[in-house]
Amino acid sequence: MTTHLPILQVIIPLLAAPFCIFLRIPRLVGIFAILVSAAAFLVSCGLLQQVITAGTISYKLGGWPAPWGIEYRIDILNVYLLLLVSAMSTIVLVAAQTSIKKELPEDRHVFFYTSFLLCLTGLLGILATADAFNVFVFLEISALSTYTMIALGTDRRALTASYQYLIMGTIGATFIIIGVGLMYMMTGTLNMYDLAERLPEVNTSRTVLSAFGFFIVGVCLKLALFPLHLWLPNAYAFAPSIATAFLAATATKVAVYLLIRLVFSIFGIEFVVTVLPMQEIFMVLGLAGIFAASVSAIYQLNIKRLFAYSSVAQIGYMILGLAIGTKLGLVATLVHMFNHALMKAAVFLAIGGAVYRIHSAQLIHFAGLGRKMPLTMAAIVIGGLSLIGVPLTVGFVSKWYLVLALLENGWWPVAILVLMSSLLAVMYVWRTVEWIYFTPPRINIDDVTEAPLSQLIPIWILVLANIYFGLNTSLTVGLSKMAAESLYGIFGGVL
Amino acid sequence: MELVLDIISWIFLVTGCFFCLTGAVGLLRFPDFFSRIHAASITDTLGAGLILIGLMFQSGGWGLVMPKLVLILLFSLLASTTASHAIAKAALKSGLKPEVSSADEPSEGESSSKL
Amino acid sequence: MSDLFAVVMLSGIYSLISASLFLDLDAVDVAFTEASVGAGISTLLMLASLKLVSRYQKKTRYKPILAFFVVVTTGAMLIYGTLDMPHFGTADAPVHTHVAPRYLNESMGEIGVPNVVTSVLASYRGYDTLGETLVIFTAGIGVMALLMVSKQTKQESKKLIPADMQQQIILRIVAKMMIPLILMFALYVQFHGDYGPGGGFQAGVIFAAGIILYTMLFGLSTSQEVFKATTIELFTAAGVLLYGGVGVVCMLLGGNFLDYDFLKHDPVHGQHLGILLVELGVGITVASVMMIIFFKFTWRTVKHKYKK
Amino acid sequence: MNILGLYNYWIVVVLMLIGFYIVIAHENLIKKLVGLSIFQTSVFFFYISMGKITGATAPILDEKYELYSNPLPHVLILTAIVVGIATTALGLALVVRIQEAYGSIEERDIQEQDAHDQLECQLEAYGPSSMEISDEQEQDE
Repeated sequence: MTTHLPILQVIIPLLAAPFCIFLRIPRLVGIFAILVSAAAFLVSCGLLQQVITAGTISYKLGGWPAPWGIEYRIDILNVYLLLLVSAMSTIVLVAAQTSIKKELPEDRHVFFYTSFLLCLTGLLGILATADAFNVFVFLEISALSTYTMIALGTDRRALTASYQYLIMGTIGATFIIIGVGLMYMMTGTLNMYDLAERLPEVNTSRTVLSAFGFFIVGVCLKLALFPLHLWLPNAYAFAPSIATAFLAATATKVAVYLLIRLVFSIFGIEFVVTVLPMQEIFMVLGLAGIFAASVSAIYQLNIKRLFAYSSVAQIGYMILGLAIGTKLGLVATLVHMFNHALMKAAVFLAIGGAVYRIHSAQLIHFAGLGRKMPLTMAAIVIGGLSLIGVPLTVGFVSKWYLVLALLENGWWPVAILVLMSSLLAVMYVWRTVEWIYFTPPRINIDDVTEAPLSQLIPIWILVLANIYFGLNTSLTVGLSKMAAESLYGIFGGVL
Repeated sequence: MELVLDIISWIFLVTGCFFCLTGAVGLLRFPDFFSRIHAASITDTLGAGLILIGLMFQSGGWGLVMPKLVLILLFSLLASTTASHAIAKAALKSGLKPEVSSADEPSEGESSSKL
Repeated sequence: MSDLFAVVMLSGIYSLISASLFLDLDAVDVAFTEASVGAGISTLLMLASLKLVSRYQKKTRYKPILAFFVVVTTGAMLIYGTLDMPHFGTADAPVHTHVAPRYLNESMGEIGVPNVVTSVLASYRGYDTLGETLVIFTAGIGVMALLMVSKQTKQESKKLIPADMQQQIILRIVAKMMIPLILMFALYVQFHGDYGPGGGFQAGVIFAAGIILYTMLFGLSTSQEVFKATTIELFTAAGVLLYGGVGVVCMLLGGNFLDYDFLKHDPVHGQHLGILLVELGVGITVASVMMIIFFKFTWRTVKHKYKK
Repeated sequence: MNILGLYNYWIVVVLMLIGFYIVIAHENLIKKLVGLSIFQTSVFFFYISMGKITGATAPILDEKYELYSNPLPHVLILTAIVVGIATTALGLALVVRIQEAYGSIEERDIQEQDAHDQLECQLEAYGPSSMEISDEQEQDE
């Protein structure tokens, strides 16, 4: 069975999702979802081991060889993200058991878990596949299930947020298929590695340039890069807390992965930085995103929205890492993807824990909660510190690598801007802390207690992971370095 | 023999096209909803029907194509007449009266907005 | 245009014309699908939802400058992209020389199905089709979750729903004649997909259309006596499970996921069986999802009508 | 270079832009979905056109023909059509729910109501003095 691990990774949740409909009993479905997600996590651990010992794994679906059939190809970059996504979904699902009960009416629980598993399937499918069109199909699976999860939020604004995301997301997906179509037209193939071989012959043609453009714009819509981020804050703010935690931890990371795949594996970094001014564009957009979103975050009144804006800012950091175009820059991006997932999942789960007790995500209703639910609030604070980049947390590690990469490349003004942007993060995190600890409660919170244990445990696992991976970076940085090596290895690492 | 079949088939096809065309002209030029729907249903029945008959002569023998065309003809006759009926009835139900008296000047603007 | 009814009808006509154009471009399967989906089901769903929202659009002044700018930029990018394209209809474009020839030349020997589109769809790229089935399933889950109707409403309104079309005798009689034929046609399309255009997806849509026609004419409660909502819900999942199950069985028999060669001793027979089964899976899921979506919309209408 | 050889793609581009414009410029939520489907359909055209070979026939193997059009784009577009209808169905369900929640499906009405909600939150948080901030924020979004 070990040779089938790449496909098992995806089809376990894929087949589990329809199976949920047969189970019908919400409690059972919830536990089943955890088991499935844990199984996916174990599979990705197995894959990690295989990739490290045996190198890249290729799996032919339907037994057809690569450009004719669909191929799954798992290298170190895939497995790194597969691990991240499946681990996050498992942890989040553990917390979901109680949180969902309060936030959704009972007859929708089965649908929520089914959508959750479908979303997981979609994300894992995007990560594992080496076929450009297959990416689109799984992108749509994850997108449609995400719209559903968001729309299940109780506030009516969840509906409009979901609709807005549906429109933007579909435009993005359509742009991606236009891009894939143009690439297909010039090369006659859809397999990413076959594309990579055949594109250099035609890569000065205008068609390929516009293919690249469309693909990039489509992916950037999905990953909410700065001017295209408008759908994200509302979507995250009004979705059920569990959905927010999962999406914030994984969905945008997967989009960033697609961008990295496109730039490094399909087109090759050489083409991207020499033919197009991608470095400059990414740098400007990344910086603009960091600042604009951080400033917006400071003014938010809804705590979920506040951290959603912070997510947009963090995406800016990831893009900035890519813009540097060096190996170290890529390492910074990859490390930050992992670390950001850890901190955002912790923060949003902790918020979910608070929402579970006070039924509101308004910042003012959090006033005074610091005394009532110290452990949950401490998790938000530690997550916040991590977002700022305080030493001993994961946030510090990623900022450190980012600044290092910037300095190595001689972009010191940008490095200074990055450090300054941390001040903005300090401001919005401080604002949260101020409400939580130093403001008298606005609503009656006398009988509010700590979040239930089934939420506290996952929250604190994440918080401890935040600290652990801040001290011991061998896993994250080690894997990122290996991934970066292999990505640059293909093209010889000219830069 | 083949020439004769061809000629017959083309006669059908051309008349079919002619009816389609008249149907289209009628749809644009007729004064009110009900006369228009009359024009439109001509396209469906006579136009499409004749073209299908013409095609039957072209299909070359009693292969698989012929019965398929006959079936299409049958279904289109059934479906399009029923559809015209349903549309007309719906219009009548929602209060659209046919313009019968010739004394009233048919107002172009009104009827086109109803379409 | 502020009458949304007209907008929806026109978009249906647009789809129909697109379908004929697809036919002209040799894409028979695509034309079939576009006709049944774009002109059929999607128009139907839009009309069903128009019943729930206001039919007329409010006149609003909007500032189209930004939109115009975005559109023009996109257009410029696209036109720029077209300039180096291989010309329309040329046979030596890379598209025709790299991957596709194998499908056209070898598929008869490898799979034994004359319709190459079916063999690529269900076998070479069968995994994409599994994904596509899952997309439909996802949409079904989404609509079910969003437009849930409580049991109470159902029971309260059970006696209240009259068949709206009671007086439409001609419609009812014609429909009674047509519906069995439509369903039979759906089955024909389902199982003849290997040889001619068609397959699970189109068949599912046509089947659902037949049932929807019945529902519109004879009332929701009548048709739900046969097609119980809970059963259909199970069927949406069953189709996906059937498709995935075939893949898993292939895996257990020693092949890769969805490698139908291993289903029987003779690879070509195995492929045949595999394609038949997965197309059935697609058909089941599509038909039941389409039905359930329509039912949910109709339940909403019923709810609005009788709750007030 | 014979520019006319590309005419088909240009028609497709024009269709695409019409659909795209409807999606982003119109305010009625149903119209947006219609625009989206026009946009997607034109992308389908684009794919199908690239699979066409002049003088070829549909890819259903038969001894009578030799030249077939490329089946791969057809397969891809079949999948894409399905994805399109799935998106439309979900979008319509959302529109129906939005109508129930807001009583309107015009984007502007909805935004006004949302802004109103937002303002109430602000009043609760800071009192009436925060009106100026809220104005700024509306512009931001």
